[in-house]
Amino acid sequence: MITYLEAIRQALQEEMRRDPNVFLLGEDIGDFGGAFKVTEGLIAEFGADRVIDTPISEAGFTGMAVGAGMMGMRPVVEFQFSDFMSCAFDQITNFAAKTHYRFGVPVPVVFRAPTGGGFNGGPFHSGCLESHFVSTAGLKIVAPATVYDAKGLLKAAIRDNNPVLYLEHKYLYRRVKAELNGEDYVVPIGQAAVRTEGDRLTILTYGAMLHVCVDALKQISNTEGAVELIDLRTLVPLDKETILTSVKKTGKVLIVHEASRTGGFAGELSAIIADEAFEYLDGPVRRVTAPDIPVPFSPPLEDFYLPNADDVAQAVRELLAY
Amino acid sequence: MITYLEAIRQALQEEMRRDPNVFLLGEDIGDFGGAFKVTEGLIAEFGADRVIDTPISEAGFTGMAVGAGMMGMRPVVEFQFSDFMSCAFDQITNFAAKTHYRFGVPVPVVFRAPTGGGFNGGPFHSGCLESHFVSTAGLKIVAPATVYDAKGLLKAAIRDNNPVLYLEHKYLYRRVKAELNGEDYVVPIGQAAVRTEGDRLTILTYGAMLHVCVDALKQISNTEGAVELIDLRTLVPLDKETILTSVKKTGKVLIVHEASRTGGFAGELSAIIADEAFEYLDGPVRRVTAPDIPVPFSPPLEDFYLPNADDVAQAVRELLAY
Amino acid sequence: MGDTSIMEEVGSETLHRMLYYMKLHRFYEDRIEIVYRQGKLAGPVFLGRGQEAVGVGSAIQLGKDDYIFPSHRDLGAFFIRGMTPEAVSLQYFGRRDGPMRGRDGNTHMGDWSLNIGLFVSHMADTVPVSAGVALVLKMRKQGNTVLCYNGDGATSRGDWHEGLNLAAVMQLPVVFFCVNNQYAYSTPLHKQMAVPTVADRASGYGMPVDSVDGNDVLAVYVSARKAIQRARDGQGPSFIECLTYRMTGHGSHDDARYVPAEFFEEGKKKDPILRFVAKLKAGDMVTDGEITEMDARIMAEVEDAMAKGEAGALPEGPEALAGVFAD
Amino acid sequence: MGDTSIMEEVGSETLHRMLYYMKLHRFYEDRIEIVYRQGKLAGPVFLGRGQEAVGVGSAIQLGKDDYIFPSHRDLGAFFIRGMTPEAVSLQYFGRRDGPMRGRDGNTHMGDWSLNIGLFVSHMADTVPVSAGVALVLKMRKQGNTVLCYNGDGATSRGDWHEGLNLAAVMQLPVVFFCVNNQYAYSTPLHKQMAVPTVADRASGYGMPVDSVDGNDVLAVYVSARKAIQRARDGQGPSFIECLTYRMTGHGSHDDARYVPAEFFEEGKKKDPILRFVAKLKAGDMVTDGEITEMDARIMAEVEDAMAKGEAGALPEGPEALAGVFAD
Ligand SMILES: Cc1ncc(C[n+]2csc(CCOP(=O)(O)OP(=O)(O)O)c2C)c(N)n1
Ligand SMILES: Cc1ncc(C[n+]2csc(CCOP(=O)(O)OP(=O)(O)O)c2C)c(N)n1
Ligand SMILES: [Mg+2]
Ligand SMILES: [Mg+2]
Repeated sequence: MITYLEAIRQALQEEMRRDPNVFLLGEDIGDFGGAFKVTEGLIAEFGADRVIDTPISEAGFTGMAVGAGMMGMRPVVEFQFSDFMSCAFDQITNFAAKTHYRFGVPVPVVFRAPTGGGFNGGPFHSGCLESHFVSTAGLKIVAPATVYDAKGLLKAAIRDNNPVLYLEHKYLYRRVKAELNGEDYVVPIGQAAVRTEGDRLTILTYGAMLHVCVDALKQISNTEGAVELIDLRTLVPLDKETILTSVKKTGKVLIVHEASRTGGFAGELSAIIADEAFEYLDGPVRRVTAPDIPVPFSPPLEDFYLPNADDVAQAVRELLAY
Repeated sequence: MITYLEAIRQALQEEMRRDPNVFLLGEDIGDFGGAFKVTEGLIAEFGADRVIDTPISEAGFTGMAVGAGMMGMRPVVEFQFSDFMSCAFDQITNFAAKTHYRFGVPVPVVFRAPTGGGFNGGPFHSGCLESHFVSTAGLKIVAPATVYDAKGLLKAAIRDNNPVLYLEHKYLYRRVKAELNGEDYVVPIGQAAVRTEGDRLTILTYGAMLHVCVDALKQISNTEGAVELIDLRTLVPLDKETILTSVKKTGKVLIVHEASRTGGFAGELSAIIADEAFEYLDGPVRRVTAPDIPVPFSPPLEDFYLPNADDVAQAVRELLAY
Repeated sequence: MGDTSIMEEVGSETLHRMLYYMKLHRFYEDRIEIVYRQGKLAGPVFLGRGQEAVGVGSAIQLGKDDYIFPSHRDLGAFFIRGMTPEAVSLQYFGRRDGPMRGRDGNTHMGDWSLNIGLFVSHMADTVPVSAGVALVLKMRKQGNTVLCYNGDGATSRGDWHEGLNLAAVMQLPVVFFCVNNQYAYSTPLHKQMAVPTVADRASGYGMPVDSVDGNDVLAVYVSARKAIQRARDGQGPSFIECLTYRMTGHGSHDDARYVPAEFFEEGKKKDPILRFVAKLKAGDMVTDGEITEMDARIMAEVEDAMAKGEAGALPEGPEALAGVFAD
Repeated sequence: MGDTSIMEEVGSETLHRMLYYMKLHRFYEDRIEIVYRQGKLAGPVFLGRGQEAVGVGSAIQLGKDDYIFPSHRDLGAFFIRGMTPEAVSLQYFGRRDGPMRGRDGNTHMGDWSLNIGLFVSHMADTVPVSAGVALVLKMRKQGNTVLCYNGDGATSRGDWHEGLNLAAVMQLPVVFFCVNNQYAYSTPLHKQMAVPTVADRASGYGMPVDSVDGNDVLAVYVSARKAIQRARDGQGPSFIECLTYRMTGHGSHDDARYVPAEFFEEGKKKDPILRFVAKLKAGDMVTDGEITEMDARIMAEVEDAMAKGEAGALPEGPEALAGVFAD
């Protein structure tokens, strides 16, 4: 059994072995192995030329990764916390994302963004920054929820010829485990996974919230086969087909994400559904999300902030009863 | 008759006269009067201490404005183009927006963001950056479409005790004109305006697209009293009441914005409507937006990119016929 | 200037206060680390152990209407400005009545009623913000100043550059300190920059730059005094690098095994508190009895603060919703 | 080193090429400005008039596998790398077959097949990106280099700081040029920084810094040669400030009335092309006949380029949709 975190490390290691163009860049990722120890041991195998410690210069090393990517390398950038991507916002949205469109030159860079709350990290270490980035044309965004996907999506991201924002959820690092037989596989970017099938309600979610949804469904009795739980896995480009097929079948939708509500990705999902599946809807499109506040530190506040299984179960019950 | 641009200048001038705490900060805003000449003449009246030219340091002068705001001043920051806010993304989202929540100290700063396309400015001078910012708790966002609102919303923004992102649309600067009798008024933040009343379709829009919608409606005959055209004016905090009241009356919604589609503000509007007005909907919630690409430079490309009256008229016709 | 003459100028009352705050800083952190290890705290702990001279030697000179923006390791400076040990404990324990009301943790705090600016995680973000505060002080011709502290690591960030430059070009009354503890998390100085000192890096902005032994509180005091005076006199910003030793991991979760043993040995030899005590004694500025008494008093204060911090009420979940916007 | 001996070293063929590219830069821009004033261009025009020596004196020395990231005023460097005047015109006219296929305008262009990096509006963004390119050159031990050009204004941005520092700490083969034309849009140097030269500002990074007369193409050549050699030899980055004069408004829409007349007079006196011609003549490196011939040839090339640019096909609207993502 390996953890989600180990799956990320495995993907890095295997891709670095497979392709000499893959290298890592970030703060404290070398001998120290990174703030979360994701890159532990990699410098021993690949050397300091391929596991590069940087100063605290998010804009700078992001720009460097873009330049290296244009040269045909496949840099994987580790942000120590996804929150610090805000310091590289310009380089990500203007240089990384727009270069292929303007210039025709691929920028195959992966941005590893340790995401999300649940460990009392407070307002600057717990963010779900995808809300700020989904509108960036040219940037792919993936968000693995399982050990299998953590590995397979990272491999796909590394092999992709575009900048990919890889949202690895810190809460899952050591909390989810699975058997991986060491095989080399990718989880294709742009494909959602139907985790449980059902015909009365579709839940759309991603990242750590998948597990919250699974817990929620356990709370609800007598709903065998009612709920179709879809793990989006990729936010951009979105697997609209899987979503719409499900919604057309069930007629009801609940969207669950950890990011705060206003301007969150649920909006985009809702808009697609309210347009393209309108005729199939049998109930309101509901959202369970964090409220519109920064992520607070103190345990009771953060517990209140984070969407939990009760919130989801409650919404599921309401929608099923609708 | 004064222009939209002059209305902005009037608001600055009147507020600077009224309140010695108001001052301006930005690139080339002093003797030069700003890239668009919005601040022309203000340095002559208020001096270089209140109309401060800065180096090219968006993060730096944004941070300075935050510090000054914490001291009880009311700085108004001019970004030369809204696109360059991306360089100050961290200071805006983390320092300006989160300080009151964490610390209880108001940060009354206005960020003037010359927004939008329509003049062949290309990918870095034509952006609608609100999509990146709507998810930022603690940041208000306003987007005037008329001369009257340009003045009244800027005054409201300056007097507001929070950071306010003021999206002034460059395309409107010299294209819309109106009589203002020099009176001192504010347009309250958080109130939408119903521009035309109707009972069969609600259009939600803001900024330059209001005028595109008006043009579109002129194209369509025999629809007197059919379309309710709502100018949101404020994106955050949103006037949900006006929106929902209208949608509940009309049962159909078209959302029009210039920003590209995925992750745009239409998503948030759609989500609210598909949840809270679901039972009243008689048709799909449609979006007319720019496509998911950077803003291209060449005239035929940009023309194609920007939503126009034909696009809107077409969508209106379809929805009315639905 | 010799230590003796400095000490005479400073005077025994201030010297005692300096010693008191350095010790309070040290003792408080020793204690909070234990509390952390007991598993009583939800979040991490960042210590300034070994770095106490920097915040204390500088902030001690401020008047009521001056401002500070401390880094995450300048607890002594918080205390000097009037934040109580109890308040800090309430903060660490995430209590409702802490300075951030549980909304933020550890040294991510401030108290504007005490003119203590708030710390944002993103390194160096306080640099331009401090410049903005200084701009207002300049506008108001108050003759006041802002002290802004950042680590060596923070100086690699763009905001540091932009902030220093803005302060210089606008001649603002602010003093920028680099608390150069020679590490940014696990990254030693030579992997952060290609110059031997942060002072070298700061020399390109057009403000006076000084580099002092940050473990010598009197050296910090003297350098800061000059810079503060310049600021008060309208002569613009200054930069002071204080070379010091982080005698701990990055946070209390970090065993710092990447730090060579010699580093800790050297830091220990240069312990700022021991050195200061030795100087005070050499100058007959303090007696053993006074020290014993001071230690006991601080111990009691710290114990009391921990107890009160722990006893404080947690906020209730829904309180989280209030106050995103100011009225 | 005296001009004569430099010219001998460089040799007449290269000297003639330098003159040719400086003139091509100048003539092209004189012409495109007219086209702009005729209302034929959709977007703005940014000129490097008076600054031709910087890009030409440096880029002329590059080999095929070296890279450049020019600023928006370094048109001569684009030409040297092989971008044709026709391609530039197609770009200005927003044509489908221009280097950016109409997706971006004016000097916001590049051509990776010619190792010309692309310009992003956000000032200084190319600084870390160039460092990234240099990192790969270093990894590949190619002995190649990157020349990265930015204005004085760009040096106030955080990305400039971060990029320079990263290049220095990683010892990357890149040469950073500051095309110091003493203005950022309307803002003169002294309102941008509190030091007299950008070289002062660049001195804090641990790389060699030089400051040259940017209107003297031989001075630029010599300084760049040294820096390029260092880069090729694995000795890391360098910084070169080239002091020059922007003999135009910020863009062709700007009448630059904020620039004092003396500035333009001085810039005129120091015109880099006239000075170079004088030197070449003094050294018997060029004849009047050769110059007349060269001018005529360039005029014809420019005319041809304008005609072809204008004649090029515009893209069709829906073409805008393709290529957001690479396959
Ligand atoms: C922009 C940014 N990137 C990364 C981090 C994570 N981080 C927190 S503290 C730290 C090291 C800071 O080093 P330094 O500035 O020297 O301060 P010190 O901790 O040594 O006092 C890092 C990398 C951060 N807070 N901000
Ligand atoms: C981050 C950013 N802010 C503002 C601008 C708008 N702008 C374009 S060019 C320019 C002046 C640039 O000055 P400098 O770097 O000296 O280059 P020059 O134009 O003088 O060659 C400004 C402010 C920009 N492009 N990028
Ligand atoms: Mg440090
Ligand atoms: Mg310039």
